[in-house]
Amino acid sequence: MRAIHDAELVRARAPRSVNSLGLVFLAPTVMAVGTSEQRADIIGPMLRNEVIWCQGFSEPGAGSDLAALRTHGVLDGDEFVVNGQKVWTTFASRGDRMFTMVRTEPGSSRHRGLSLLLIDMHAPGVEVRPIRQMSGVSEFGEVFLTDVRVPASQCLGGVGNGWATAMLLLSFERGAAGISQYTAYQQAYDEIVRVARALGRAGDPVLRQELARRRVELECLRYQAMHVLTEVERGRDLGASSSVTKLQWSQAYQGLFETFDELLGADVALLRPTADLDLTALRQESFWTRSVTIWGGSSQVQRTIVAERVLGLPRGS
Amino acid sequence: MRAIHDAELVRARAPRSVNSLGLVFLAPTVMAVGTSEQRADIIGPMLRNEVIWCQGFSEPGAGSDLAALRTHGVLDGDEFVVNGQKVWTTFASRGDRMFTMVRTEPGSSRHRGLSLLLIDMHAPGVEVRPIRQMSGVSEFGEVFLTDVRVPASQCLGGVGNGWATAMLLLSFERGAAGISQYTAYQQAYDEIVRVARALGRAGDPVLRQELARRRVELECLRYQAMHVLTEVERGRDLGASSSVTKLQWSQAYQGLFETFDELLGADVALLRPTADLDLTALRQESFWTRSVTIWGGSSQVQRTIVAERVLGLPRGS
Amino acid sequence: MYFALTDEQRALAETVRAFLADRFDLRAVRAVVDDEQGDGHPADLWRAIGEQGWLSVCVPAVHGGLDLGLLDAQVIVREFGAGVVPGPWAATVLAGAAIRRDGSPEQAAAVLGPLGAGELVATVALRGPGGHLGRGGIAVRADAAGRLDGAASGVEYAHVADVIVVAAIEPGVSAELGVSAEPEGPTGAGHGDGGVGLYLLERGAAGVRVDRQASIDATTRLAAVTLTGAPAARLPGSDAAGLADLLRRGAVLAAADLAGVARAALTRTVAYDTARVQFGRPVGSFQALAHHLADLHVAVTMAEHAVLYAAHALDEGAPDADLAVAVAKSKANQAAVDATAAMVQYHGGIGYTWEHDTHFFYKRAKRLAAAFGDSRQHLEHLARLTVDTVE
Amino acid sequence: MYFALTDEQRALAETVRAFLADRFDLRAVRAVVDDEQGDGHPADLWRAIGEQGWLSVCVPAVHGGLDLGLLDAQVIVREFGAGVVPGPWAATVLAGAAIRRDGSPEQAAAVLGPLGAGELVATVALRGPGGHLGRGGIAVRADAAGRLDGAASGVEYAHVADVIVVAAIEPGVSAELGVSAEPEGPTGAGHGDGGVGLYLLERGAAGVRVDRQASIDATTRLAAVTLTGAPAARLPGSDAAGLADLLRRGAVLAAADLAGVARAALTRTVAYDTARVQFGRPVGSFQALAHHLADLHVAVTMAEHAVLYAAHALDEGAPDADLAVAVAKSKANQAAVDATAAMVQYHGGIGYTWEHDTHFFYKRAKRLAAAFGDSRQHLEHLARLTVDTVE
Repeated sequence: MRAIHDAELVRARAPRSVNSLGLVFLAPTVMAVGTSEQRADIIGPMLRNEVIWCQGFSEPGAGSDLAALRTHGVLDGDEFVVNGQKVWTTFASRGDRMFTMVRTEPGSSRHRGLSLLLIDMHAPGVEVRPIRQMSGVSEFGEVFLTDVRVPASQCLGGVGNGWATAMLLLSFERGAAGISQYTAYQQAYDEIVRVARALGRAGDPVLRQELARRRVELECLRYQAMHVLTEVERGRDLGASSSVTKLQWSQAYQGLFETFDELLGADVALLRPTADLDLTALRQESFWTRSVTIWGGSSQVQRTIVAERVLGLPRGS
Repeated sequence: MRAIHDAELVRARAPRSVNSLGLVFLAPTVMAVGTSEQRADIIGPMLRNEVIWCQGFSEPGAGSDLAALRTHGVLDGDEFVVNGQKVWTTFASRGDRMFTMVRTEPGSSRHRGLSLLLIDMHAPGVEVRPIRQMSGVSEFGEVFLTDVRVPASQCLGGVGNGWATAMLLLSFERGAAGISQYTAYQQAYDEIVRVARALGRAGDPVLRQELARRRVELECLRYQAMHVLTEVERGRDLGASSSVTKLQWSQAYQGLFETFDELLGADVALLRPTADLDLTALRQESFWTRSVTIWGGSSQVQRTIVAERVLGLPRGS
Repeated sequence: MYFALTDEQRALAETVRAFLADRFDLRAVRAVVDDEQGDGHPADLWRAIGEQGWLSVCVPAVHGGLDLGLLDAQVIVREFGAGVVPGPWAATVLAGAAIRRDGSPEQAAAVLGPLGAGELVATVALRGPGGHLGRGGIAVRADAAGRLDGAASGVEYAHVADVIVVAAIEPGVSAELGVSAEPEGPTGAGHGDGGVGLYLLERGAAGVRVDRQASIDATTRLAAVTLTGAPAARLPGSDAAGLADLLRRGAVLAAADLAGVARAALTRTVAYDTARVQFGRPVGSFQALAHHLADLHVAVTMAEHAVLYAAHALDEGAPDADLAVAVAKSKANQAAVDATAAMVQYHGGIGYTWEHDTHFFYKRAKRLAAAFGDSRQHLEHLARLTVDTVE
Repeated sequence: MYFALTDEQRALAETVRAFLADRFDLRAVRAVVDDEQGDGHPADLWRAIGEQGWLSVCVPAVHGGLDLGLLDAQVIVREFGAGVVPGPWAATVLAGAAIRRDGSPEQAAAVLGPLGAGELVATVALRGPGGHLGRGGIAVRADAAGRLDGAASGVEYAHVADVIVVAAIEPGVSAELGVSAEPEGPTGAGHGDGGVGLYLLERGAAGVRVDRQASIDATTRLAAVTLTGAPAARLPGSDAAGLADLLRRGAVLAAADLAGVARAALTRTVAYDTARVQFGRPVGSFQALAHHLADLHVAVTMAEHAVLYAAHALDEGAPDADLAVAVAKSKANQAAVDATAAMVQYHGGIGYTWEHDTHFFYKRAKRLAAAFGDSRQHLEHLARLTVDTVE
């Protein structure tokens, strides 16, 4: 094993850019399968934050089942005419462009006949309605598409090849995102320890075991992130190891906030349990952790991927 | 709710009779569906321990899947000629008679064409081989049946009706067994607490939480046993609630011994960690708890029963 | 040997359930939750509950009550939990129980009649800011004249209560106030007699300040009470054992509410996932989900049993009542937190939105799991009752 | 940035795996296990391991060793874990590490050469009967002349060891002996310097009694050592930090063995349930089982990563080495205990028999999870390193 001296880099705060979706998922996909025009068109403005990207994969009733998408586009000249509806579109109300899956072969089913289209959110026929989360915050939105005209040049990875392109894109989401996830986790961990101390509970042996257990998962997430980066550097196919990252991160991150609730004890319901302790931000993050095991392929979907593709277990019928 | 003053009865030590299998499962089944000859023939000698009963349901390759049984009996005059093999036969080497499932309609499949036969273990063609468990103890056996002749009168609950009879019998196993299970659990709990004290660890706050958690499950098992007895008294069909008892008992009982291992700390491997502490018996019970989630319908099978029959979830394909 | 509700109790449960379905369903709950500035105390509902007699269930007959026990009270509160119903029902019943047990005949006559008729809202204030339940967490002091100084936090519906039963440290005891780092048994008999008293306080009295507190669970509103020489009347029979009794009753009612929340969360999830299709099949037919829900059914069933037994044991003064309360509360905590978390997970994306009802259940479970003793406290108390008593 | 084994290390793993498959498979393990009276130390295997050079992996080149690090040692021991291989390999390597770090040049010259060549079996005796690891659990005292009195328990292969490295409390320190109720960090730097020393003891010396101890895990034999004025030679460089270093190395080797056990348990379960049919389908196609195995794959993978990093961190003297060791041991404990329990469960009835190999894995995991610090100890140590250091 070569040295791991770059660990400091891992510990540095990951950029919380408004364009993080574009930077982390879309940019490497464009570099991998985009045309040279697309690279020129997309990467620069994204890096300069001139164009904010949002993601539109889920549809009502489809959830984690990407193959069940019903939004469709019909080629009319050199434009697709797109109709349908997306939900859980992150940053929908702030986005300039959206990468999204559309069924471009009429009558196709499941994985076939899908294309990944890049849609201008300011185009006629695009309507956005924000979705309020259980935390009270609105970060997602619904997007309604009515006869939206999308130039055929705005298809990424080839018409009808959307499934493969989406899998590539999602592997970046599930894999390389490990480092920024690690950073957010560590910041939350430290905050939670400070709360325990403020409430005089950092010395409770039972809570200390729980906090230590969460820390173990955090460190393991760091090792997994380093492992994934090593594999990327070696040019290996990440494949299902991104599902391992997603499971490790989402379950551990959610678990950390279960410990948070436990250490609050009688005060778990109060946003300000004592005069000098404001838990509003941690509480919102806590609600947010209930969603991380749902979006981007639920934990159930990830486990199926690991069972079938990594362990090679026979497929369930 | 009428009073629960009989709780003392629950706390009394349940009889650890060598014939407990017969008393708990077979006797009520015979009373429910046996002929008057069978009642006279079976109950008295069982109560006097003149005849020891053993149970032969599992077969190699069938495991929890009772419907996949292959031992078969062909009617020849007024006798069945039985051939096949049983495993996990409790008390096989000490048994005088065995209640067992046999396929009595040639060519039948799954649940159909099965009969519950009562077989004389001393009859020609019956051969027993003990199975050694991971604890080193032999409590089960394999039973090989070669042209064993069983009088047709020794069929309980009707020829071809074995599935229904077995389900009735298993409901007694899964349900009414709660009280003796509770007693065994409580005795183990107290023993384990004494070990913790002997090792100076009964004051450790973390272990105390774990022990308390196990105690919660123990008390809940007691309530469940009282609930089941009430239902029986009211003449209600226990149905799938016996699966609830089995899950609660087996998972909690196994968990108790996981706490046992934790509190032993560095000494977990030693049968005599200090001069005056002999853990041999507890250790054997601890290995035994690994089997309770497997036999009598594994936890996986019980969960499927609860999901489909109690919660009414759609059947998986 | 019987372990089941009576026919009357089952009929009562049916009545409450039907009443709520008809008069206060989830849309009504949502209206209360979304009215953030409102007091969270729907007056029509309160009047109707009073008319039904459900507030007088534990009030003695001499004061016009039904004179039933905690076993009957838990039947009602379990349905309120299943319907995530807002309002000071449990708080009022608890205050009534304290006055019934430890109040003078005059106090009982003045409060219990109106309380049972729904003409009066009451609540209990038993711990200070940041404090655990139990004596160590009390941050109010009484002087010899019955004047109260200090603070209480997380008091249910203090802002609409007419009277508040306040736990206070009494003169001559040097118990330390403030945050208690070491958990203590929330329902234990206390450390000997004396030193703690319960006081009947009118919200409108001088020296009483009530400030609403922001909480995650908008189905039940909380407030802080600050006392500066506030005049109050001691409940003459009160002592550490009285406080312990009150905490035990509170724990059983909270556990019953949790059992209702948990069962409703499970039932609604089963219904949703029986209908919802993904990957070409009903989601509920996927075995991993089905098995998890089966395990939750076992846990919720155990919580239901445990609540039943604990209420019965308190009513009967059974020797294992203290143990039974700790079992009921810790099991109900776990079952409700797990079942409501599964409810969010297995509703998929929709389960995470404000527009769907899942979060009412999830948040109510979180609040109640910490109310009247969290699992940390109840389990340590249980260890004292079981681990330390094995011979 | 790299986080992976080198090509050489991967080749070493392959070599060990092929060697074991060829020369010491599960039938050979079973023969050792079933020979209850035997010493559990297959001499042919030991000779062959010595010939391969795998005992000299951490021995300095000047004594004829390969002079590699813990990262290479964990490659080997992980394969031994995967094969549930019997023998004093880890014990011998650990004793060598102590002598290398703290021994005099003469001690090193006398022991390390033969040790690396497989001509000598060594072990370490670091805790008393019923005691935790760490200073509080030591039940041996040394006098100024280096004579040892007291007892050590659970010593791997003391009955076949030629030399034993013994931890002893030294004169002038009033540390209490015997059972330590409070867990302490098993790999912490200790409470200041001095007071603890490591001693090189010959098993054949006067005043040394070795009694075999019955253990659940017959793949690794344990013994008690009773010392009555036994003459021993102090490792001159040894102190509390030396003991802590030894405990850390022991924890990493145990964690590596556990990672091997866990991966083998998972792989064998997948293979078995891919072939086994119940209810008309391969058992492995049932989603509840498949998802559980998927979760175990995640846990085992994390344990593998953590062992890798901890070994690397100790080799490099990284600032987070102490943290990394605690992470690796507690994660490996959990992964191995869970994976081997699942192995028993998902083999069905056969998995519970003596005739099947599952119990070798289950029992080895149980023993190792408690060796060199159980999770209770490592997690509390971790809390000291993380919870207590947040600013």
